[in-house]
Amino acid sequence: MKITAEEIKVFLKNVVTMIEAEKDYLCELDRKLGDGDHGVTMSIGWQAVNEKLEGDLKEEQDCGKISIVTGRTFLSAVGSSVGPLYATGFMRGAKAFQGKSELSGEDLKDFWIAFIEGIKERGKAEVGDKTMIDTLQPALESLQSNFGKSNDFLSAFESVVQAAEKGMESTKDILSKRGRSSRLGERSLGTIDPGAASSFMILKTFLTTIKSAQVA
Amino acid sequence: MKITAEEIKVFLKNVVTMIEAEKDYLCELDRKLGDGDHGVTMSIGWQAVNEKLEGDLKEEQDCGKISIVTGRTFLSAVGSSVGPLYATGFMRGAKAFQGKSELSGEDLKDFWIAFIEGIKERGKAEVGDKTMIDTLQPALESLQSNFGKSNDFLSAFESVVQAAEKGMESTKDILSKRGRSSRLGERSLGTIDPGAASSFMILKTFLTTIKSAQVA
Amino acid sequence: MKKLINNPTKVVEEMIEGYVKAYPNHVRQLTENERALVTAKETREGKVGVLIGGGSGHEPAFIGYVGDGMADGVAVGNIFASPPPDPILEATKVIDKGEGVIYVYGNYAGDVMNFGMAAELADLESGIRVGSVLVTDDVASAPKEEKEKRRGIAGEFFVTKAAGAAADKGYNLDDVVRVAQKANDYTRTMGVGLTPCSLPQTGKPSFVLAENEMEIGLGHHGEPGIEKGDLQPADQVVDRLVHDILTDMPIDSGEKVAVLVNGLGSTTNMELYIMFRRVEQILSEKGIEIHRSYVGSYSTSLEMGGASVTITKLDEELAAFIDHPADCPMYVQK
Amino acid sequence: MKKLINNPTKVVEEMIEGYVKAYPNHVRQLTENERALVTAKETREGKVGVLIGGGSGHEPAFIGYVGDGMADGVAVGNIFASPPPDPILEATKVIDKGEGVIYVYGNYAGDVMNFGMAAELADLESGIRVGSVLVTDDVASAPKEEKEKRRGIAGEFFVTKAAGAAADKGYNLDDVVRVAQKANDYTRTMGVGLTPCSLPQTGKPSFVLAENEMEIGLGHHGEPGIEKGDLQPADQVVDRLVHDILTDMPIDSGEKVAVLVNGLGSTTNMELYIMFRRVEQILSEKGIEIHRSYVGSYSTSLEMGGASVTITKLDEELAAFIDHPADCPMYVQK
Ligand SMILES: Nc1ncnc2c1ncn2[C@@H]1O[C@H](COP(=O)(O)OP(=O)(O)O)[C@@H](O)[C@H]1O
Ligand SMILES: Nc1ncnc2c1ncn2[C@@H]1O[C@H](COP(=O)(O)OP(=O)(O)O)[C@@H](O)[C@H]1O
Ligand SMILES: [Mg+2]
Ligand SMILES: [Mg+2]
Ligand SMILES: [Mg+2]
Ligand SMILES: [Mg+2]
Repeated sequence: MKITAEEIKVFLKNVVTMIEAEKDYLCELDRKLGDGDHGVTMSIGWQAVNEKLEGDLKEEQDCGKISIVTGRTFLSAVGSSVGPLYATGFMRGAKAFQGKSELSGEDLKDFWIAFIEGIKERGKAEVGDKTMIDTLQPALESLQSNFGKSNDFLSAFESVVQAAEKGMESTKDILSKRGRSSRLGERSLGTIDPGAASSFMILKTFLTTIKSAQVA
Repeated sequence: MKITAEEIKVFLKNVVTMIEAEKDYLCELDRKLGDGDHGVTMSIGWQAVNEKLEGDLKEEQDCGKISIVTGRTFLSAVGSSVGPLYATGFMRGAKAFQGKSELSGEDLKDFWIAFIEGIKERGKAEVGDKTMIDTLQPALESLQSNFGKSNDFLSAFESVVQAAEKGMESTKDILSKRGRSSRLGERSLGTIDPGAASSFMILKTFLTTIKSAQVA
Repeated sequence: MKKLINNPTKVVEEMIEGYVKAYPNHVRQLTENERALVTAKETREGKVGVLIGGGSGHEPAFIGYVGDGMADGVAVGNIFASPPPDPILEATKVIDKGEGVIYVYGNYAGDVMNFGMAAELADLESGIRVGSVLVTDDVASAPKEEKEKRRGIAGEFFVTKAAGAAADKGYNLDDVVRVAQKANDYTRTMGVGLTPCSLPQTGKPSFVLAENEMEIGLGHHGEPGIEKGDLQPADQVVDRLVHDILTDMPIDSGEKVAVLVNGLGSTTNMELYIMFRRVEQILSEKGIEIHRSYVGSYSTSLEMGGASVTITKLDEELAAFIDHPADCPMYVQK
Repeated sequence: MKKLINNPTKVVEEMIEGYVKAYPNHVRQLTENERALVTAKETREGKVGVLIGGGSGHEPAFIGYVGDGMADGVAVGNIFASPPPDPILEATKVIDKGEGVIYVYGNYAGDVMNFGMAAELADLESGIRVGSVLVTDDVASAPKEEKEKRRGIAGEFFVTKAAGAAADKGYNLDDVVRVAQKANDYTRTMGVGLTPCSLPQTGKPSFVLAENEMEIGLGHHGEPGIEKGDLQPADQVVDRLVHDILTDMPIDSGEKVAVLVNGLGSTTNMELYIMFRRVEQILSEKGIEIHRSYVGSYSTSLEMGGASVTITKLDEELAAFIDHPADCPMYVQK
């Protein structure tokens, strides 16, 4: 499989659209667990990315640059917890894309592994802390084992998204420990962690984007 | 007719009880026109008078002293607009009672005339300003003309209360001009002025008190 | 409405108790009357005393403005009710240093009568000269031809500041009165209300506005205003408020002003700064120079939502007094 | 909830614009980054820079505390969101006078990451030494054994004050960090929430409490607390808050403390004074000496209803720093 720079930009555009649609839901989750702003934060960040996509990045064909600019732009626009996390993801992932205008399955695998490892390093959260790591760590493990077996990125990523979804769902049963939602009580039980949800949605958007790129 | 110092104290006690019962209604009127505290203010003032009635005034037989203490106590407890107004009423009225433990119809008439004149002087409001003067001025005029004719205080005071009630009702149709409710708009139309209501209630309580004193 | 209080009938007593305990180096409660507070430090002989006061529920006004460069004493009424003459009189006696006392208070029927009675008594009983300046800054509360009937609201801060600074500089009573009167004559305020407050004793909202409504000219105690309408963007609201002020008191390009954007209680500083931003745009467009700005909750109406804009025209004398330092528990200026 | 704003996505920009226009003699916005403010007056060579910051919506924190004796710069995030590294870094570069910069901020995942990245960049790009003190005063946010996980709330005022005073007195970076860390170690806060706030962009209440409910330990951004229950009288609420503080950090009779009773936004000064009254009663009964008191809305959560009590233990060094004068737009102390 081959993914072009334009398709990466379509992916980012799709995230922009998806986040606008899910903004209220993400805020709702964060109101239950934290300070209620996760949807707002994601929206501000992705709108800023959108401006870049329509501006500086319009002609850009270097996938590495696209990913770096996405990370930097997101971070400068939002700060917050997810700013450094997602920004680190895109900036670390960029190494796998550097200088490339077309990406192989291997590149994509390397990108997502670096993306997730970067977030883990930045946030130092562990599985069970009720954060996006509960979505991303199973995704990482699934990617490593499935891509290794098949070398078929698309089918491997189908499993990744399934694992991510299971991980996201698992946060319902965990007490909050990190971020502005970290606290003592048990009231966090029953609600999905907002970052676990948004990171799942990003992975899922990537899957649907490359699927329709394949079809086209 | 003869009214004793004890009966004056019963009157004051009856005002205390009446105000507690009408407190919410008086606040409600003041919320529509002013700052919503008229019932609270009256209650604070009359509760303070009540303490005196159960304390310093318990054995007091000088109706003048009773009236002065009532006025001073009310004023010290509340301030507000009605503090100086009602206090001046009781303190000016006291002159008609000075040194007396039993009061004639003449004394009562002099008391109420001085009471109302005192309030007029203190507040400098005029009929039509949408204040208690709209209740008190017709009461004053009725008292002067009816007591003059009949020399029967009780029947004269029946007319006084009727005139007061009509005066009170008339405030519904007037725009606010004085006090914390003074303003431009027309929203004050349709609501009785709280001070016009409380002053009517005091006059009415006086009537029912002397009536039952007559019967007893 | 939920309140962190103990007993609705004791809120003023307990508030004063807490306040005095919090700032023992600044204020002192008089033994003669617990509703009278004066500066902890004795003021100097010959200084004109500055006395302020009014109903409670406007904190930091009025108790917060006792201190160097501002008031020497304050008389504290029940919520939204003028204090009676007693605490006014007792505070007057303590802060008089032989040169008389100025009363600065808002033009409300109750305050006029109670402060008026106290002034008479101060003269009769103790031979203390009292001058009075009634604050009438609320443009919405009466038309221009009846300016003397207007209510006093947030602008009282500037009138108190002018009086306090003049007294601190050693002006005599007539001059302190003249300065305070000038400050009042040069001051206009227009406000907007969004959400009601409730008296602790009734718990009932002081007025009702729909979820998208605002009311222009709403009084500082919830008195009805001059116009209800849909909530507008902050800039439009400010445009309206400033327009009404400048129509009532035209200010020429090149003139200096002090500005106060005041929150009524539950309006955030964020909103007040956003409002100030617009005030500044309008004034600088007109070439009016903002000499000093105050943004915050300087005079509240319990937890009411809303804000007001106050503009005071400054001549050289007033400008110096606005810049005069002050050291009060709730307001310090270097 | 009704707000006096123009555009929900522009509130922070417009707030900063208004704020800087209101206090041009105090603060200056950096051209390098509009979310970075520094003191208008250049600070002196060799002075350790003090940088604060965090999400917006807590005004007067944090922008209000830039000035003499407090912070030299502030980085301003979106509402309830840490600022990104850029404004932190730009402010750091401007306030560094060769002796390094201390970052004082609340212990939230976002702030830790963003300030952490900025500190790294300051070192890498400009060779500026950065020390960091994370404020962890909120007793309710984690058990004692995990104190380092606690959130920072109103007590940050005292930590900033200690750092600001130490830097002003010429302490070097290590000592400023030591003093600020000690202030944090000696500071505890417990809060109670009554009514929610809402983000301008969502308009939705941050939490839901019934008309007679309160929540102990509710976070400064509406994060769930540790206990919901019927609203209690103020004295009982304060008893609970102070009890939890003193259990967590025992204070001996004869020791000195500073106290802050902080309102979260729509809670009136009247209620705060009533609460302070009880704090004072409890402490003086235990023989604990209140060295200085602060009562007011020092760190808010938009228009949230509720309050917190902060107690900082003072040794001689900290007591002197609490008494140190300050001159910021929203906080002046003589
Ligand atoms: N240390 C961390 N590691 C990984 N994810 C984290 C960490 N801290 C917070 N998060 C994620 O960030 C999300 C919250 O993001 P957001 O609401 O935008 O920021 P904030 O918490 O600053 O308000 C959480 O739901 C969680 O998934
Ligand atoms: N100058 C005045 N003369 C006569 N009555 C007045 C005057 N000013 C106010 N009042 C009366 O006082 C009433 C309001 O009393 P209250 O609510 O207790 O005081 P406040 O207006 O200070 O809140 C008004 O309804 C009006 O009848
Ligand atoms: Mg959040
Ligand atoms: Mg009233
Ligand atoms: Mg009143
Ligand atoms: Mg946040």
